[in-house]
Amino acid sequence: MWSFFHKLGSPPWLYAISGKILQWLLPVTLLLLAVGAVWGLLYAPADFRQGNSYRIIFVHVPASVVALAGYYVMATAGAISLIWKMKMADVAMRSCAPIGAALTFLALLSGAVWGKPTWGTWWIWDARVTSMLVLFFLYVGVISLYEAFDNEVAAARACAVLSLVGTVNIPIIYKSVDWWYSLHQPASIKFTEESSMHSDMLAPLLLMIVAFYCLFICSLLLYMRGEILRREGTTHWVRKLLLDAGDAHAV
Amino acid sequence: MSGAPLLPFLSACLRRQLLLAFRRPLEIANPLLFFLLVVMLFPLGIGPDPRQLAEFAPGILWIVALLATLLAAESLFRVDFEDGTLEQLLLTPQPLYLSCLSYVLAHWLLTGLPLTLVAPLFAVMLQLPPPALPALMLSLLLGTAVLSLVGSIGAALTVGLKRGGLLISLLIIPFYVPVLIFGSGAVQFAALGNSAQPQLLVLGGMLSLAIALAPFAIAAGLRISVDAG
Amino acid sequence: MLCVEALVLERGGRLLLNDFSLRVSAGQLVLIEGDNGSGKTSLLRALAGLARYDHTGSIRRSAESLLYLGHKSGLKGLLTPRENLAWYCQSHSQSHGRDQRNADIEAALAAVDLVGFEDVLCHNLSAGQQRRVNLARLYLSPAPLWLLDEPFAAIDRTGVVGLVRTLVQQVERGGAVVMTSHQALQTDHPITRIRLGQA
Amino acid sequence: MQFDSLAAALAMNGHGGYVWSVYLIAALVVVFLLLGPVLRSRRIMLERLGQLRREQAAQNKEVPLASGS
Repeated sequence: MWSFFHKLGSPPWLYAISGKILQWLLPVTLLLLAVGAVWGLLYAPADFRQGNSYRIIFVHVPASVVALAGYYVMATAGAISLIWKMKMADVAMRSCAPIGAALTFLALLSGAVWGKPTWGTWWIWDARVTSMLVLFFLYVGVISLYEAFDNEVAAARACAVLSLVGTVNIPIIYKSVDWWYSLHQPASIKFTEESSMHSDMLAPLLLMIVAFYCLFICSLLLYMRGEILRREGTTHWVRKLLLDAGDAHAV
Repeated sequence: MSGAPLLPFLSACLRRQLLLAFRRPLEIANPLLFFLLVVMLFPLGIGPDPRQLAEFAPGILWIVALLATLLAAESLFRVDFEDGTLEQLLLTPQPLYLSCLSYVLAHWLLTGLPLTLVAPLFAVMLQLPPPALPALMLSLLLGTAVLSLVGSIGAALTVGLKRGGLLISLLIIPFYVPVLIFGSGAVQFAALGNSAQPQLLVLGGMLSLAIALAPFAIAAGLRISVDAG
Repeated sequence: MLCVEALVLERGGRLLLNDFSLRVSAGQLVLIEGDNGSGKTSLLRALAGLARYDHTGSIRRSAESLLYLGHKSGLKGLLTPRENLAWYCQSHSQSHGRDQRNADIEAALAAVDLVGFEDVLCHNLSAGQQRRVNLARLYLSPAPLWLLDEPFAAIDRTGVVGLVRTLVQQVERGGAVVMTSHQALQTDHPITRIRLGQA
Repeated sequence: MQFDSLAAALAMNGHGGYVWSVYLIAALVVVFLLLGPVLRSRRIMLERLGQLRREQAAQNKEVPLASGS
């Protein structure tokens, strides 16, 4: 166990293993996304109340779920970086933020577009959308804090502290936004009524959630590889890797 | 070598902060003046209709209190960082948790508490129904303490940055959301004639959590900032 | 008292120290020399434990408390010298009573030639006087390890002589001093000199 | 298949514009998430490779000079 953990901290090992994982995970992700999208768009039955507009759920919910999970991945990486001072955890944390922000953005946008046919307006202060907006700002905060520091190690530590504060806060924020929404707007149509969802709709939704998780992992690994190369640019193994790749390219 | 007894250290730290603040008495009034100014802007912006003002009053009062606390928190550690007292503080054998707590406590005594005390005045100006006043004061009393604690985390993380300014708002305002919801919720409930006890209890819970955890985050933030500066 | 091994120090992407080792024991007066930008300040900050991110290697201190004087004064301009020093004593765990503390502070201020300025706000003092208030800590500190960054800056000749005597006393009673200085250090006490060059 | 024709699938009883645009945006985000980091790594690799090549060239030039002197 400890040796595995130790290996995780080694850039060359991580670079090599992530390459191997991506080789098969990337096609699997794309396949899952394609199958899920086609299933959701064309084969899942229409909702009896919302008609076809509900098909946005197959993008909106997976994006929201994975965006939220991404924050916890980021905070976990941050905690590891604070406790064990592991450089690769810094790399992972740094890479999570833009992915999470992009997914949150997608969730917000799809929520807004969904609002138009459902409520007749582009923006509704629904509990889920509002929480997503807060989450978006949490991600943007981490990214801007990282950029504001000159010293990269200090930046990573500061962001780790911030994301840990965020992890304590997110459940409180979500609960209070839920309470606030139930107070002001007794929901007539909720976006999602998981309990009453037909299994024909649930299956593609679950598939899409899995696909988005895979997408997150792929993107994270790809970002981390770039970040590793940038940081380890002067080391022997990167020199060798680059020169080999360069030679192969030239031939 | 043993550390000084903790309580005297806490009180010495607090006394020093307050003494420093009272050497610049005008600065204590700044958050209050800010509060008054922004409260004045609302009737100008949304019209003087008393009914409308009364409806918006809980939200307005809470948002302005929130911004006033945030603006004051931004400079909480700035002078100490620049004159080097912060790095000396990190070198003392005292637990940093207590030092941070005393900084925040002083900050709250100088912003949150006065805001709470003058809030009824502004509430009357905004036509808030009188039965809501106790809830307003209690919610501000508890809520501004949470705001000070959480805001100080942002202040600690950004104190060494040259371009801190707006960044702290971006970092901290999302964390202020629950306090705002329950704070203004308490006042709204009371204004409608209901008991605001549940919301006040939630605010109390948030305060306990913040007292327990925030000083650690502040301490970590200060160490990082001194290190990078 | 202080043990540094395999220290690699970087600042702003520049390598300042490579595989630096240092062992300071009780009774040693260590003078760190080097040109501007050779990393003296960064090294002292790292030794004090204030900078932990730009170095790798091990720094171990056996002493619990230390005294660090850096470029920043560490004084509050809005407090008087007496108040500043009282805070210093309180935060550094002297548990003797208030009267004793006041007497100590009086003595320390007298030692740095600031009698009559005890109750003037620090921001009304000149740069040299502020520096001396800062140095008054040397007379109040119980810490065995002193880390001093340019303690003689803005101090006149007679002041320097007195200061050097204080440093030697500290070393002779079993403490240790690690310092940087642009001025020559004139004393009979043996000095360990360490020159930082281009790594 | 829920729809009789391609036109019906595109129209989705009037909701087609919303649904398809969301899926289009999602596709763009997926492309951004996968292609973005790849392009970034590529740029970093090329920069570093150019640097290495220059260093090598400089070394190759130095060697004959050193042996000649």
